[in-house]
Amino acid sequence: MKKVPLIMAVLTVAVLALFPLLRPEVYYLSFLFTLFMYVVLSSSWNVIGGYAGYLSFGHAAFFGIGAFATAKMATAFSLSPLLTILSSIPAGLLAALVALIVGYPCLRIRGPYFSVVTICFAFVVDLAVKNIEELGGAEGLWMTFMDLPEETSRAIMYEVMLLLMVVTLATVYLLGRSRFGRGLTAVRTDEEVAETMAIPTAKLKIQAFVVSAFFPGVAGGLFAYYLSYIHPDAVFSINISILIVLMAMFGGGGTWLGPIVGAVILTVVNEGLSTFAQAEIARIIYGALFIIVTIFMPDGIIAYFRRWATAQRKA
Amino acid sequence: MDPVLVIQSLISGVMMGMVYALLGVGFSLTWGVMHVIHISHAVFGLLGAYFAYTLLTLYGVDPVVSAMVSTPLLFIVACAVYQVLIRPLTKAREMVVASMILTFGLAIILENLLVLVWKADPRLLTPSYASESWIIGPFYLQYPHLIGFALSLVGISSLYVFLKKTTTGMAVRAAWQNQEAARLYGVNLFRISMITFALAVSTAGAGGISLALLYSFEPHSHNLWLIYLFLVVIVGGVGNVIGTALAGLIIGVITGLSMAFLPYQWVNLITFGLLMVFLIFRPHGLFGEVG
Amino acid sequence: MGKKKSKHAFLLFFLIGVCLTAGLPASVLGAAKPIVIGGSLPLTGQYAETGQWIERGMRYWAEEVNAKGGLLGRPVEFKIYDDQSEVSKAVTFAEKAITVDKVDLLFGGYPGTAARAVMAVAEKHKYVYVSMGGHMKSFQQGYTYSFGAPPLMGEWWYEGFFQWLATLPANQRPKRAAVYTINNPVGLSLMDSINRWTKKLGIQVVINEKYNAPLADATPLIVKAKQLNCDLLFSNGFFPDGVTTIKAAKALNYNPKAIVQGIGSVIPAWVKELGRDGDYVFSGTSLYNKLNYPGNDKLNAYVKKKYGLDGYPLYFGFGYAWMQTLEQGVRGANSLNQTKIRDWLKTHKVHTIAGPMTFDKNGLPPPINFCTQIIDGKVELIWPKNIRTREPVYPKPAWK
Amino acid sequence: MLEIDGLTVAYGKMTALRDVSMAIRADDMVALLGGNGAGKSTLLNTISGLVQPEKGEIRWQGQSLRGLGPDIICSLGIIQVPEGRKLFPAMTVEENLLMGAYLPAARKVRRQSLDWVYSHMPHLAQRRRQRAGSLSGGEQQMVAIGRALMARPRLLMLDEPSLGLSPRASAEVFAIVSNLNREGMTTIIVSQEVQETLSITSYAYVMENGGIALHGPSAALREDPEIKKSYLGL
Repeated sequence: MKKVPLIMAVLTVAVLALFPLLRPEVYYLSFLFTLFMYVVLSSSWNVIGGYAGYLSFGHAAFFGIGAFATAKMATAFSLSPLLTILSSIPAGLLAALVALIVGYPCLRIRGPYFSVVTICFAFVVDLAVKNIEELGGAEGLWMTFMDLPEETSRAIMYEVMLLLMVVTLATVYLLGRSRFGRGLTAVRTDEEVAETMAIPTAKLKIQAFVVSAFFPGVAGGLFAYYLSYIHPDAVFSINISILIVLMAMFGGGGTWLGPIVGAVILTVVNEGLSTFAQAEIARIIYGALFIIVTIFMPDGIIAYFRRWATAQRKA
Repeated sequence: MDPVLVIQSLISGVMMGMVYALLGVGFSLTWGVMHVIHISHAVFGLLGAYFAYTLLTLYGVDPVVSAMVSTPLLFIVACAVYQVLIRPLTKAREMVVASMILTFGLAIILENLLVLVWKADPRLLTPSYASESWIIGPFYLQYPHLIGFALSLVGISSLYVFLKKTTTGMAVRAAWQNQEAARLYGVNLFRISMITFALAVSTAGAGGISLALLYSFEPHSHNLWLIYLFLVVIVGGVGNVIGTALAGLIIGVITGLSMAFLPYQWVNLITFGLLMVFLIFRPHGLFGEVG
Repeated sequence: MGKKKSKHAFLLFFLIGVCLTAGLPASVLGAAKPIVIGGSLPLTGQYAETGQWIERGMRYWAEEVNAKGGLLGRPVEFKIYDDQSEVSKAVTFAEKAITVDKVDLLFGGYPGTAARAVMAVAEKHKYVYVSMGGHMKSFQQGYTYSFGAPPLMGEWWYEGFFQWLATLPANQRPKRAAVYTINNPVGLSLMDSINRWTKKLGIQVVINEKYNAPLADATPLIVKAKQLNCDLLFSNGFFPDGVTTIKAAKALNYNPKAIVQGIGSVIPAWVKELGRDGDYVFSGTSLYNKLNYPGNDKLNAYVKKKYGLDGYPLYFGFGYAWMQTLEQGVRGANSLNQTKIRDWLKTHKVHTIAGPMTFDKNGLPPPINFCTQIIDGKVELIWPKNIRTREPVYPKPAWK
Repeated sequence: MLEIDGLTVAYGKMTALRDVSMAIRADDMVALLGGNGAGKSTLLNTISGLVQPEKGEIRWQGQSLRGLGPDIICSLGIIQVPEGRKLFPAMTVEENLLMGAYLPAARKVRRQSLDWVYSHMPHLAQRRRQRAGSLSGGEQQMVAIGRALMARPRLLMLDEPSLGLSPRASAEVFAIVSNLNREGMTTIIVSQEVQETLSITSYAYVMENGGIALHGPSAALREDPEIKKSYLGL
C-alpha cells in the first residue's frame, strides 16, 4: 500500500476503535457491528468469488457453522464470556475444515454449476442442523450473555468484530497482492491457460475457499454471541448468501475495495430505508438502487469510478 | 413397502416436477442464449398466477384459459423489460454477474408491487376441480396436478418445436452456439435476445399458473420457486429444453421415492444432498448444455 | 461531454438522495409530546402478511386511545421499523427504538424466532415487552420484562380440543392418530399437548412425522394416513403446507373423524381461499373474535367496515390485545417507568379482548384453552363449552 | 466494387488498424497476407460490421457502410467465412447451411441455394443430418463455405480457410474457392499459405502492424525475391 492510503486506513481504524469511548447509543454499536460483519463476509467471499471467479452462493453455510459451533461450545461447557469470544476461532477453523472437505469435490465444477452446488450445500447444512437435536434442532440455541451493562458488552462485541474486520481486510489485501492472489486472478481470467502456465489451480482454489470460509465462520461465532439466541433460519438463510455476493459484486468483485464499498452502501441504505413508514415503497427504492447502479455501472462501483478518475486525469 | 404408496407418490412427484420444469425452461433459455441469470424469472411466474387468480375470482375464467391469455400479454411486457433493462447490460464485462444484480433488484421491486396490488395474504387458485381426482383403481390422479402437468407438456413441447422447426428458433439456437457467426449471417442479436427473453418470461407465466394449481402463493413465494427451478435447470443442462423436462421428471421421482421410503424429516435434506452429489459427478447436467 | 456530465450528476444525485432519505432521523416530534411506542414488525418478506395484520391492530388501538384523550394525557404514536422478516434486523431495530429513539414503550414482534431474540434485548435494557413470545421455551429463560398477553403458546394450542374430545363417549373418540408436524419452533411446541393427551385418552399415535418446509407434496402423507386407518389427522403446519395437506386429503377422499390444523387455519386466507374445503378443521387459539369480552364487537365492526371481513383476524386481535395490556400497565403504574409497569402487570389483573388475565413470574397467564372449528365458512368457538358459539361438527362429514 | 479509405480501428488503447486503404474490383480475387496480429481479421470484421472503425470509410458500390450493423451488411451481399469456421456445432449440417440463408432475401431462394451448394459439395449432401460438430476439419470448412454461399454473396471473404487442414483438404478448399471465382464471385482470401494463395489470386495486399505494407499483382509479388524474404517468409 502506498503511504497516503495506508495512513488513511490506519486513521479510519483508529477512529472506529475509539468510537465507543464517545459513549454512543447501543444501537450504533450494534449497527456498526453488523456492518463490520458484512464487510468481513463479503470481503472474505471475494477471495474465492471475486479473485478466483468462483461464485459461491452458499457462504451463509460457513457463517452458520461458525455460529452453531460457538453456541454449542459455549452452552455445553458453560464458557466464560472471554472464552466464548475466543471459541469463535475454533468455530472458524471448523468452517474452514468443512470448506476443505466440501471444496475438494466442488471446486472441480466451474461457472454457474459451482454456484448451484454451493446453494445445495448451504441447504444441506441448514436442514442437517434442523434435524440434529444436539444442536437445538428446529428450536435453536440460547446463550447466556455476559453479565455486564449493555453498553459495555455491546462495546466489547463491537471492538472484537472491528478487530476481525481489520484482520480479514489485511489478510485479503496481502493475499490479493501476493503470488497467491495473482494465481487466483489467472484462474478467473482463464483457468485452462493458467494450468498450462504451471499454476497449481486446484491447490490455489482450495486454499482460497478455505480462507474465504474461515473468517465468516469466526464472524458467525461472534454473531451468535451478539444475538444470544440463534436459530438456523437466522444464520443459514439463503438471503444472507445472496446478500454477501451482491455486496461484493455491487461494489466490484475482484477488487479489494469493492466488497467494502458494497457492504457499507447496501447495509446503510437498507437499514435506513427500513425506517420508512411505507415498507413496500422502501423496498422498491432499494430494488431500484440495484437496477440503476447496474445499468450505469455494469462492472461495479469501483470499476466505474476508476475509469472515471482516469478519464478526468486525461481531460 | 406398499406399492400403492410408492406409485401414488411417484405419480404426484413426477407431475410436480414437470410443473417446475415449465417454470424453469425459460430460465434455462435466457441463461444459455443470453448469459442472463434472470433472478426475477419466478416473479413473472407469480404475476401469471395472480393474473389467473384475478380472472378466476372475478369472472370465473378457467386457469388454463388464463394461461393462454397471459402468455401473449407477458410476451409484450417482457419485450419492454428487455429493451429498458436487459439490453443496456450488454456493455458489462461480466454479463452473468451484472444481470444477476440487476434482476435481483427487479425481483424486489416486482415482489413489493405485488404486495401493493394484491396484498401480502396467501392466495389459492381454486377452480371447480381444485381438489377432485380421476380415480383409476387404487390410484388417484388429482386434476390440478394433471392440468399442471398437461400445461407443462404443451408449453415445453411448443417451445421445443419453435426452436427446432422455425427460422427464428433456429436463429436462437445459432446465436447461443456461436454469437459471432450468427451475427455474420444477419442474426440481429438484440432482436433474438428480446424474443428469447420474452418467450422465457411468457412460459414462466404459464408455469406460475401451473404451480399455483398445486400450491398456495404469496408475493414472496418466488424465492422458493426460484430455488427449485434452478435445480431443474442445472440437472437438465443449461439451455437444454428437453433436458429440463427430463430433469423435472427426475427430481419428481427423487422426491416421490424419498417421500415413500424415508422419514419426511429427511426428505428435503436427501433431495438437496443427492442433487449436490449428482452435480459433482455430472457437472454439466444429465444431458449436457447444448441441445 | 455534456451528456456524460449530466449522467454523472444524475447518478450522484440519486446516490446522495437515497443515502439522505435513508439516514434521515424521522423523529419530528409534535408539540404535544406524544408517547412513542417503537419496535419492528415483518412488514415485507416472508412474514409480511402477519406483520401487516398486527400493525393494523396496533394502529386501530392507537386511534381509539387518541380519540379518548390519549395515555397519561398524552397522545400515542408508533415508530414501526420493517425488519424484513429477519431475526437479526428485529434485534437491531429493537435496540434502535430503545437506545436511539428512546421510545417510551416497546411493542412486540413476530414470528416466534424474532420474539425469542428480542425478549433478550428487552430484558437487558429493562423494557417491558408484550408479545406472542416464542412458545414455552422462551418464557423459561428467566426473563422478567416479557409478557405473553395473550401469548401464542403452541404448548396450549390444542388444550381445548383435547378437553372437548375427552367429553365425548370413549367409543366415539378417534382411535388412531396421524401426526404431521412442521419442523420449527411452533410445530415442535404443539407436540407437547399431543403427547400428553393422546396417552391420557388412549389414542394410538400411528404416524408421528416431522417435515421441513417447504412441503413439496402432501399426497404421500395422506396415502399413508389413509392406509393405516388413522381417524384423526393432525396437520401441524403453516398455511402453505396446511393447504397442500387438506387439498390432498380431499382429492384422495380421505375422511378421518376429525382434522386438526394447527397454525395455518387461523389466518383469514384459510376460509377465504379454501372455501368449503376448509370446513370442519379444528384449531386452537388464545383469543377469539366472538368472545363476550368488551371490545370485540367494536373491533369486528371496524374490520367489517374497513376490510370486509366477518370477525377480526387473529393477528389483528393480537396487535390490539398486546397494546391493551401495555396500556393498562402504564395506566396502572401511572408512569412510563418500565420497572413500575412490569411490577404492576405482575400483580394486577388486566382486561383485554381475550378476557381478564393475570401473569405469573414468567409473564404468562394461566393456560388458555380455546378450541375453534371452522363450520360453514366461519370460525366458531366450540370450547370451553360455556362460551361456545356453535356445536362442534363431529365426526367430520365426508368430502363432497 | 469495395473501396476502403483511411480505415483506423482501435480496441481500447490498442490500435489494430491504421490508415488502411484498398480497392477491390468486381470479379476480382484478392489475397490478404501478413503475419499473426497484422490486422487481417480485424479488417474483415470491420468490413462485416462486427467492429466499428474510429476513422475512415468503407464504400460498397459507392454506398458508405458507416454505422451499419452486420445484419444490414450481410443483406448487401458481403459475406464472411470467419476464421476457425465458427459453425453451430450442435446443429445439423443442413441447419448450418440454412442459417446462411437467414435473411429474408436469401431465405426466399434457400431451396435452390441448397441444391446449388450440394451440387458443388456433394459429400455435404450425404452428411446433411449429421451434427456439424462431429465432422472432420475439412468437412467443417466446406460447411462454413457452403453456409456463406447460402447467403448469396456478392463479395465472399474467407478468413484462413485452410488453417488446420490436411494438405489434401486444404487443396480441395482452394480448388473450390478458385472455381467459385471463375464463376464470377468476387473474393477476398486471408491466408498464411502464401504460395498457394498468390497462385490463385490476381492481386495481393500485405499487412504489417495494422497497416498495408505493400500491394501489387500476385504474380509480381511472387517473383520479387526481396519481398519474398522480408514479408512473406519464403
